[in-house]
Amino acid sequence: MKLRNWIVAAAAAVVAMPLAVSSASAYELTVPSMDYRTGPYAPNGIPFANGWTDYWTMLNERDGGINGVKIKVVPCETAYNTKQGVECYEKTKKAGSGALVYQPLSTGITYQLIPKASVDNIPIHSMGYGRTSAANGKIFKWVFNFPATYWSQASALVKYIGEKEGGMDKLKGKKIFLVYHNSAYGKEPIRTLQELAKKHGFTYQGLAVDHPGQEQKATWLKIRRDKPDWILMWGWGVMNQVAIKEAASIRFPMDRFIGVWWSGSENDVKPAGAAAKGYLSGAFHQPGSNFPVHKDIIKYLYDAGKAPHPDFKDRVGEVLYNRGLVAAMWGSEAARKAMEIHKTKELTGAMMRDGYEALDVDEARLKELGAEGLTIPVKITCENHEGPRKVAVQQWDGKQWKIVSDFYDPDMDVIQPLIDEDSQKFAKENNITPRDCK
Amino acid sequence: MLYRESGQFKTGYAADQAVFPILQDRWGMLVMLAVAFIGVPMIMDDYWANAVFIPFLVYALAALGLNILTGYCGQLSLGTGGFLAVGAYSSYKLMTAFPELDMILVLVGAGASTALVGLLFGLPSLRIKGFYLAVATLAAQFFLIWLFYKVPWFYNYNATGQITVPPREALGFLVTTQNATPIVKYLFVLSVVTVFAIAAKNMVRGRVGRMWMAIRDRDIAAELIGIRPFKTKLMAFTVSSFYIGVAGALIFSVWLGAAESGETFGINESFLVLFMVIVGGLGSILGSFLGAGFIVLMPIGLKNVLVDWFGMSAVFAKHLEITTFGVLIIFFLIVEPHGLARLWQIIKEKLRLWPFPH
Amino acid sequence: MLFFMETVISGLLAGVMYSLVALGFVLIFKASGVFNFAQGVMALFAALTLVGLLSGTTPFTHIDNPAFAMPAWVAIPLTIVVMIVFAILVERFILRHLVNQEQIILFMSMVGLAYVLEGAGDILWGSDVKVIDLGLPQGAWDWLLDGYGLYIEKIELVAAGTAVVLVAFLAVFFQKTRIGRALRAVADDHQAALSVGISLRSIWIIVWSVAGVVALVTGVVWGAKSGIQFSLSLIALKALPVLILGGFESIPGAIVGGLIIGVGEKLAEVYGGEIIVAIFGRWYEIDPGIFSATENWFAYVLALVFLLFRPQGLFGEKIIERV
Amino acid sequence: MNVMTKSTVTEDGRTIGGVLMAVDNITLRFGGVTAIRGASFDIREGEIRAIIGPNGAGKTSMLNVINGFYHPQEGTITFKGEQRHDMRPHIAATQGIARTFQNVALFKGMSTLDNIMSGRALRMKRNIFWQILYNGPARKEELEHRKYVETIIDFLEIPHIRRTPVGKLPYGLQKRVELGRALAMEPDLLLLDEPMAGMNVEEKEDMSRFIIDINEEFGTTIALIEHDMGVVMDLSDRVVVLDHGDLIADGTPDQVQRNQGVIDAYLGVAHD
Repeated sequence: MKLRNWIVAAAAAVVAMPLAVSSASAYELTVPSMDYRTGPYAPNGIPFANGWTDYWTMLNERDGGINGVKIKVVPCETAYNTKQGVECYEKTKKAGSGALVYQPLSTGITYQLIPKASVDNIPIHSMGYGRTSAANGKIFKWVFNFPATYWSQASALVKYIGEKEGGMDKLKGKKIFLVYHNSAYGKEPIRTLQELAKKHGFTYQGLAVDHPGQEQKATWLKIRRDKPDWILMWGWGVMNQVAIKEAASIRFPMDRFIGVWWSGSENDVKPAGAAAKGYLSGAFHQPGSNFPVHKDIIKYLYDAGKAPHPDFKDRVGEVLYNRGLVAAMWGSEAARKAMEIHKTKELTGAMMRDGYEALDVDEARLKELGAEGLTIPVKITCENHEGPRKVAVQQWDGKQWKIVSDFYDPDMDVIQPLIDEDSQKFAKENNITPRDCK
Repeated sequence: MLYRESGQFKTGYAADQAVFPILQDRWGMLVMLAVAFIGVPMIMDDYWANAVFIPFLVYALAALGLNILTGYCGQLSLGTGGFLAVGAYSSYKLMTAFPELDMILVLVGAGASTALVGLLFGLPSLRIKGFYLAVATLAAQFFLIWLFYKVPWFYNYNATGQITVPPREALGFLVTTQNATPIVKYLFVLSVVTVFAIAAKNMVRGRVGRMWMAIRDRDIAAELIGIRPFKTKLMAFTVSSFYIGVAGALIFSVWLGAAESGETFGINESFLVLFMVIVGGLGSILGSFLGAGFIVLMPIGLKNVLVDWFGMSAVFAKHLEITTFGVLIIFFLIVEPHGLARLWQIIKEKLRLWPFPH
Repeated sequence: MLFFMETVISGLLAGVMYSLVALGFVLIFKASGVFNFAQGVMALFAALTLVGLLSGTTPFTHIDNPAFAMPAWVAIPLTIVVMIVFAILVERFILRHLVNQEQIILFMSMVGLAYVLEGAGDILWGSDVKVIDLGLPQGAWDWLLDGYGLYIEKIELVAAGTAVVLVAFLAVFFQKTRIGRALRAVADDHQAALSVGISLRSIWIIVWSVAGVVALVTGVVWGAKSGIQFSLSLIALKALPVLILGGFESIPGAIVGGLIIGVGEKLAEVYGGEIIVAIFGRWYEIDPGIFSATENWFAYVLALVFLLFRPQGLFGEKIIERV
Repeated sequence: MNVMTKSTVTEDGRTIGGVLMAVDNITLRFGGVTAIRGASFDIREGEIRAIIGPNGAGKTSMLNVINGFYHPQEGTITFKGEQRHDMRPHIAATQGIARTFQNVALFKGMSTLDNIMSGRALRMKRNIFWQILYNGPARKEELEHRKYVETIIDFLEIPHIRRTPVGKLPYGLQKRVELGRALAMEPDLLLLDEPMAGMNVEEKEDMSRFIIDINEEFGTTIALIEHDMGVVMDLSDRVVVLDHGDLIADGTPDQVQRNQGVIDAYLGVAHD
């Protein structure tokens, strides 16, 4: 019996560790980092996680934190797996002085956390992903998905197409195909595109690609046969790389092939090499590392030997890195706002939420942050958790990504009813009474 | 000296047929149950419930199901993930179609639907055996996952195919969504699993269990003593799928609260549950629990040790964890191919003699 | 019609790619009765190693150092050496201890091995997408496309050519060399092979090494399509239906099975939706897109249906059960 | 039961009844190989019938045909007056044909008790829902059958290995357990395929005793294949001799022993 008791005790101790660790002393702003540096989507998870972590860490090194309060980044590996995501959430939510915000970077995990967050009072920022109808702040009090949802993005991309075709009325009779990852994420734009197809008279067809998307020959044969005028892509991971190569192989014109902003990173175009030149994708921020904020990151982290992942130095400024960085920047601004509102330096998740809801990062503030022109100004309100709703298109010129269009506003006539419908359905299923935002 | 059966005499076959013929075992089991039902709830919080106990219990249930099919009836299946998904989606359909339905009935319904699907995918076992059957069950895995993405009826025509659990009660206690207290959730799952474990034990120690094992050990000899292989195999598929369906429903409704077919119930789940069954011990009820405990808790334990004790970076720890997981699996297979349950038995044999060497 | 041909041809060529993976499985199953689920991860690992050597990556740090970059003629043999070392380790630490175990145990140990390799690959070489540059041709075959409107990808032709060479090499190896004959003896009867003095252990090492080379080829060819990354390991799942169709022990079966699966799933994906609409369209309004993303399961269902009629597989012998 | 022949009484006082099973003109082929060629014989109720012949004579194939595992190309089998072309194994079992195997075919993952209990599968009626409840009818049924199985265990003198997994038992005991499993079916016709193969003299004596006792106490009809001529001659009432698929003799042990064809068939063939 003794041996067994020892084993049980040891196992319990091991599993109980996070509880023991969580009793830290001094207050720190605690920011979990839901990384995925393993598994099929690791190539995309790594740069984002590094951007997110580097920015927070840089604030510590350069400014000593936010308003003098140190930041503690708690990484947790999810492997893009919902179950490990839940474990991570439960493990980190009480870490340090209590998690302030979650950035799950996975539609699946976001859906898991939405109901949990409202009970645990921790805001979720699913930045440009996750549940689209969470844009309705009246019902989704704890979830933010600024700067734009998938539906807005789909609409903006169709606007870009319309512009290239010479006006929205020219879309009539055109064929627009959607190649999508066969998952909740990939299916997000379908409803919007169907509605837009009705409105503008273009033909829409969706072609699903199953996880992981290593083999999609048949899909591209169909495209070769049906000769769509434009292709949109909601892809992720290896699916992007293969799709871009296949598109190049069937000689589909790359400048008529637009990916969602998760299908537009260096990883996605690199394997296709020169053939990917001209490929487009959505964007809400600039790529590149010439912004003052990047210089600070290089100076205070990489050159000072304080970087959590020193091998990443050459890749600072990649699209997904910048995305993580921007997310962290908005997060830190929300924290500042929260401190302002609640006049305390020891924030809780609930205070942080108020900070997010009052977030207002305009051009001037961006300049102060060393990120002028890096991204769009953001202003969140109680009703609108989607913020600016602006999407631009960026293009791969063979060496780097460049934004090549204006920022488009989505067609809210089409999208708003969809958001209302979906969010109200959620409210009804879950007995939520919409907030009064006045 | 404590664990000794001498002096305990059985006075009839009834006593001899009991699950725990030895007194100490009976007491041990009672203590375990007391700890599980009374002791554990005392420390219960969200982390323990959602990261440790509920996953352990639901996977134990799924492992029980697979053990019935693979361990007892000898039919290797890699379709577990698909069947879990059937359980999850049918429970979702039941919950939304009949909002008043008690969760217990929802679980039964989900189990029954999965049992039907399992029966259907068990049909090829008539002609296909061994590894060929295992690969054939992958057809179920991939097809079912695809189906739940492609047919919008399954997710009530929402935009994405993500299903989210509505608040539902079992016998008047709220058991789903984050608003349910972890203690209630835990006790609910624990009760379900306990009932199913007892049912499984009853099945496998009686006529049905002997029929399954007969098919597993020598299907031809079994047929010649009047056991119809096809019917028996289908029964195993059905019962096993029922268990797995209930586990799937619990994963979705109580544990995760939201699910997406490929994401939550992918091929990886099939392998994990099979690992649990094999590491725990094929053809052992106890083994299903030991295996689930090992496979669920080991990664969490490793993670905590590597990251929190040794201060490794989360990534490196994760990679090391994957490697270590693989190494441990191989190690266990080499050291004791019959699983943890057999190890436990050996320990018991030793204890019986302890402190005398012979 | 041209398009139909195109579909069939790409199906055949994709099938060759599946056969490549299946080949590795068959080799090992024939010689050791082990269902080597790790073959896919071996392909990933071999390709990662090759890329690492080609670009001079220092293991563990993931930093590229062009000074250590090796030319292909050094890197490829070196990678093969790594795979041979791997084979020795597998024999020493796994197979040796699992002789005479049940197949399911062997199978699960291979899944365990897959985890080990996956983690080790990540630790050694990092988990980013890597581009392999061995000068394999990319894109469509221009003169066919321009001249006849027929679209065939060069890389797939290369893959097909590679497969032919590989199979020819294996055939010669099995038929003409002493080791090859020993291997066949082992496949037929372990006891008999042992009694004529063939060391099972060295046979295993050789077979695993050969499978390692096959994995390297597979990894490079597949990796040329998608970049080398974790997802490469999942191609193992593509090989399984090929295996049940072709039989676990038959090299011709792996090839023919691959071709059937390749053509079958391409035709299903391309025409399936239309066929469904044609049949049920009269009664229901059906989106032809409903039948897309079928490639994951269709091959399995195809193999399953096939098995129901021929449980012994394509080239297997009819099984007579004895009491 | 259709009794076609008048009952007779043997020297040792047993009653041999009418024909229980008639095998008529059975031919069995595997591809080009003919395993049995037009064999006809009968088995009468209460007798011990031996099937002998050199290796490869088609003896085991014959048993396989009788209990429905192989399906003959030609010929019919009449069992309990019912004529049919071939059988399905589980139907043969339902009708009361039990069997042991040349190379023991026990359920090696189960204990002795469970192996023998599994022989009762056909006679246990409580369905799976009762099984799940266990307490109540299922348990009552289980105990009833347990009682019967215990009598078999006592009869075969194996109570000490009741709980032992059969895989761990020595060969001789395994054979005995297998006999027990067949007995648990309370068969009308018991087929024994080389019940004494690989046994030492002592074990053979035990086994012979069991066979005789089964025949006498339970009145079970027995058909057995055996190589040990001494045993065959001692035990059996009538003997069928097969050689290369042909039935070359059928009669009492004495008649068969004197048959020239049989002597020829065995000449030069190594007895094992």
